Amino acid sequence: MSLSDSGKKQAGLLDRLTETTLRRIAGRSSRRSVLTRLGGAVAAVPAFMLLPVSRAGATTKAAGAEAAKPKAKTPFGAKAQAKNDLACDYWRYCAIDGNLCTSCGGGVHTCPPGTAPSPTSWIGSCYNPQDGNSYMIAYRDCCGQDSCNEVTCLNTDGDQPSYRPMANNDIIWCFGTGTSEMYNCSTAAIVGKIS
Amino acid sequence: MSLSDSGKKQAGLLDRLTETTLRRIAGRSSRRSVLTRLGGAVAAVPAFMLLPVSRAGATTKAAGAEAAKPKAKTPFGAKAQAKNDLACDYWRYCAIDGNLCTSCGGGVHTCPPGTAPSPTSWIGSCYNPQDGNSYMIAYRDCCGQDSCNEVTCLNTDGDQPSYRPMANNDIIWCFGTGTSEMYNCSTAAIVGKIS
Amino acid sequence: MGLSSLLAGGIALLALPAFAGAAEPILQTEQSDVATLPAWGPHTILVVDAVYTHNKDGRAYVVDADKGKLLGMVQAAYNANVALAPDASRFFVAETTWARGNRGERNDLLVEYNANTLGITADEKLPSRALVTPKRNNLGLSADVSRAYVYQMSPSNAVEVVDTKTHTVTQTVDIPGCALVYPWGNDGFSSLCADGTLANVHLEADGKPAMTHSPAFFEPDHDGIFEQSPSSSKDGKAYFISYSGLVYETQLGAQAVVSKPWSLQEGAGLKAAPAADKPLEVTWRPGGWQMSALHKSDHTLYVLMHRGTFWTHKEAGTEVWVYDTTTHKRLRRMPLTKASTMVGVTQDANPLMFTADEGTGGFIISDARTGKVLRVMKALGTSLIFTAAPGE
Amino acid sequence: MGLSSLLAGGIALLALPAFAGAAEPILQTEQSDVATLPAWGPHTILVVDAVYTHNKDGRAYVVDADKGKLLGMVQAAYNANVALAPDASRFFVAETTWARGNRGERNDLLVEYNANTLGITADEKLPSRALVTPKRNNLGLSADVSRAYVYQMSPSNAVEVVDTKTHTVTQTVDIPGCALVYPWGNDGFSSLCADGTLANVHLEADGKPAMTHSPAFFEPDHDGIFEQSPSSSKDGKAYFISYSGLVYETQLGAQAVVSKPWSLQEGAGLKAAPAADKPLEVTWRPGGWQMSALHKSDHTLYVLMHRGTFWTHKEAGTEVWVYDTTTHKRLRRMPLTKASTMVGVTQDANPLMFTADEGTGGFIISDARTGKVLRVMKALGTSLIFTAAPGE
Repeated sequence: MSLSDSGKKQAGLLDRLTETTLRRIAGRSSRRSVLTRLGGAVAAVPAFMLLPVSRAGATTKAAGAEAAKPKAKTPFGAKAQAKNDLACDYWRYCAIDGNLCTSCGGGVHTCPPGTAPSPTSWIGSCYNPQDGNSYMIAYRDCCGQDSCNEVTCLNTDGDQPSYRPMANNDIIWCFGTGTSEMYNCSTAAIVGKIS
Repeated sequence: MSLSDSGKKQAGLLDRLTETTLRRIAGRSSRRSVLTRLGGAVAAVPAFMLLPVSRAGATTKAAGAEAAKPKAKTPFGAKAQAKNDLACDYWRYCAIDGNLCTSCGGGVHTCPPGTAPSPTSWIGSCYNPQDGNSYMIAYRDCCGQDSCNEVTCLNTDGDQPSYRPMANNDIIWCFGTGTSEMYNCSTAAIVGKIS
Repeated sequence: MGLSSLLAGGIALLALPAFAGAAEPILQTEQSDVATLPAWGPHTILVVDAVYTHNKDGRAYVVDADKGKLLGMVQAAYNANVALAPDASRFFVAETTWARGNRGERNDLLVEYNANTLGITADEKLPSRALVTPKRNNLGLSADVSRAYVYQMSPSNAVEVVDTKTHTVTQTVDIPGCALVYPWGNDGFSSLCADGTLANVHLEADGKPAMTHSPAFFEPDHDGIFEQSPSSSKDGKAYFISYSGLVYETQLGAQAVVSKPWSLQEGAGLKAAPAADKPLEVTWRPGGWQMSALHKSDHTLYVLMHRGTFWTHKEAGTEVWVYDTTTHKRLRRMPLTKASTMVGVTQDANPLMFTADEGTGGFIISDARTGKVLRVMKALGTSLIFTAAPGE
Repeated sequence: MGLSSLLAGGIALLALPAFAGAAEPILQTEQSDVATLPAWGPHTILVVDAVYTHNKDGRAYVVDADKGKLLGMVQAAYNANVALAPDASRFFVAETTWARGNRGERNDLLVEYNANTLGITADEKLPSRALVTPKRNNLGLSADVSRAYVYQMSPSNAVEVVDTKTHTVTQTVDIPGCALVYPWGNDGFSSLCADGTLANVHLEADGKPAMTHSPAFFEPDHDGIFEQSPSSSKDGKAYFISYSGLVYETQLGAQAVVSKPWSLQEGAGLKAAPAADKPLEVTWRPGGWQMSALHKSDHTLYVLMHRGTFWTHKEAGTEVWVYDTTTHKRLRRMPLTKASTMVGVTQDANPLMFTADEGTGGFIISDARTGKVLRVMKALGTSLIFTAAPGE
């Protein structure tokens, strides 16, 4: 099969399962607000928001098989705390990889001054020991300055390889920020409740 | 006095006391060999070799006053060794500041592969405890890669501020190397005997 | 002549006849020169330093592992990838810079270095490249080094095929839903896909890419396959290792064949480890960053192992377990003095093993046959993430 | 709904009605945003990190010194200089990049930052700038911040005068045989010269520079003056400190007046220290990198001191000695818990003092009145070389 004829161009990393796609499905914000928030990002990566979710994002059989299970505690969740967002064991950071923006002049969902949040991100699922619920966490990178290096964590609950980019914490998630793709730190925003 | 009329343009850092000027005065190599060695550097900084030694390089009265003195041991020279050129107390390194090229894939007067020696340098005067002589040492930087970081030294015998550039070890001596002015490591070549 | 008068400047020197008439020095005056590398041996290697804390200053070191000596370095900027030609005549760095450091025009570059001079022989601007913590399989070379394969994902997943003679991108092959490059032979590569398949791309005689997919053989969310799983372009053999510890030996090719997996734990006399469905069970598991290495002629597989739950797949290994890839049995276990996230081996008959101390940037060189530490390069770098040795 | 199904992808989520119908979360979903800085107070400072080991990734940190908290950072690449406007509304970074990291087009840049957003308000390409381990006095601002002065030396020594309104270089003033910038008022600066004089450059109404030279007042090879000697653009006062410990109080201006020097050692009840003519004598001496700081309204001079021979002028200070600049007497000595090569002070009535631990990159915040350590920021950076506080 010759790929140049395949018409598969539209199926890429960013369309398979972007945070924004997910938000429109599962979150509380309207498509319009998402688009507004993206602003320049849309201009910078025009194909970005408009592409359909591709077949590559389709579930494998494991997902189907386990969909009915109750939530399982994960290795990280079993030890997480909900008080100190400057520590690596803060519950939202179950799959974070990099510098905590809370230590870099930002906040748990706030980028430090002079950087910009990525409109895309990978998604983790973290257990909150305080209310016993699990939440979808968008690990949005803050971009435009090199690594901040204050508090650095590597948590890997649910982290998958980069051929599953929506669950991979190695990728520099700085697409369409209007800055360079230089990684400064990571935030952990709640984008939905799971259970 | 309006400087734009002063005709002082030719008097700059590089002409006041470059290593090459000094070599032609005091060293063993002919002008032609120096020029040959410089190669691309001459093209890159055409004014470089041709400028006269300026008034700014003229001796202050201290120099005249002390010219007749026998050599004095310096703080560094009193403790230097002549065996291990990978250590900061090696005699030639009396005023070196930075990474030893001997630890970076080069040698005491040899740049590591992929870098280029600066045709200019600052000059130190170091006491060799083995033969009891002092030598003029040209601290030529090797340029084109960022800092090598294996063995790093800061010795300051005779190191003067940057308004005396020929004796200053803070300046990136990567003028006219044909590479970028990025500093990788420092060599310490003998360019003359003092006493 | 005193120190201070010397330092006073050139005019002062001229004015002092005592200097001009100085005796011939015992030590000769020296010209500056530039070193070339000694001939590469099997123990001359590249060590890749991602420098996580100052990512734009990543670099690759050339190291003589017999002496524990740095021979030179080149820039490998911003999550760069590095690939060494099997004959060690040259190597490639895929890197990214911005004209103003953290801003301005982005340059994605494929740089070719002469391995003896570390001079740049090509410095080619690419359409893009993937920015991701560097993995060996983001950049691949065909067995004859006629082609370099650069994985990119901006915005769609693709592989840029670079002709290393003309230094031009001849194709951009879309690999939707797939990632990474495991080259085979001179004209093809495979990629791992989100649906658990392998995509196999053959570059046909007319230059066009043809793609096949293997049947799905793993479940990424249940038991993903390590991206750093080792393979060999020459014979197209790959050893895809899963998070839980299953090894899928695969003959890469236009019609890749994946064998029934075997278990690292069972090969060591333990019971097979569970995957994501029993995440809390603690056992020996593979993990780290460059978590495995292959000695091709020995048919041995080196795997970093640690005790932990599932989802600890990036934890540093406390031991290296060595397997016979034909019998699937563990040959030996070698405890490490420092837990390491990377392991590398040389390909000769007296192989060295390389691990790193993440805390200090130290580089540890051991006898691969015994695990005995031979020498340590203290603070060689900052974030040592993988090695490349001749003949890999 | 289990973790693995969530991670499987968007389609999976759509297919699960249980998810779509989930109850309103207790924790609200969150939009990403970007912080702006709290209003700058007297204890909000810039800390310059040269990152010697990865020089192209130098940076400047904004720090709340009352909390010991990092508020943000900006790039300050390759031996960059940083200057803060006295009102802390903006600051300038003079930096250098190459388009391909270590090669390609060189960019010498003067970047203006809004101090509240850390946004770039000007990013101007300069003709050149000096590449030298960063010293405060390689970049200066006029008292009213209408001009920035950039020292360069490629190939001749000069100062680029930048109009900060139009962001253009209005003059390149040659300063043959001289270096550095000590600004005075709104229209002039002085430089230190190799012949022991000061060059004083007045920018006249027609924009042309006029230069005078003071008489020679020091002997650079015998007893050089620290480039990091403190000065104030507002009143044109400079305190030029020599290697041996002499302080030349100077009224900068078109006709700069240098006062008779006083001795740091004599002000502390010791005998004056010898200079290069008796290099082996051990006594208390000033030294370090940013080895002195001035509290302007207190008329106090902070100097890093250590015991050593001559030619130890870059050695870290083990104590800070504080002098009254009117009486020339030492007011107090403050031993440091960690020897430091830099010292800074804030300009308010309850000043803080800053030192750094070179070994760890730690930043130490003390009460400037007592020397008591108030807080330590562990590993704030790599090579912390100087601070800039409002009102300096």
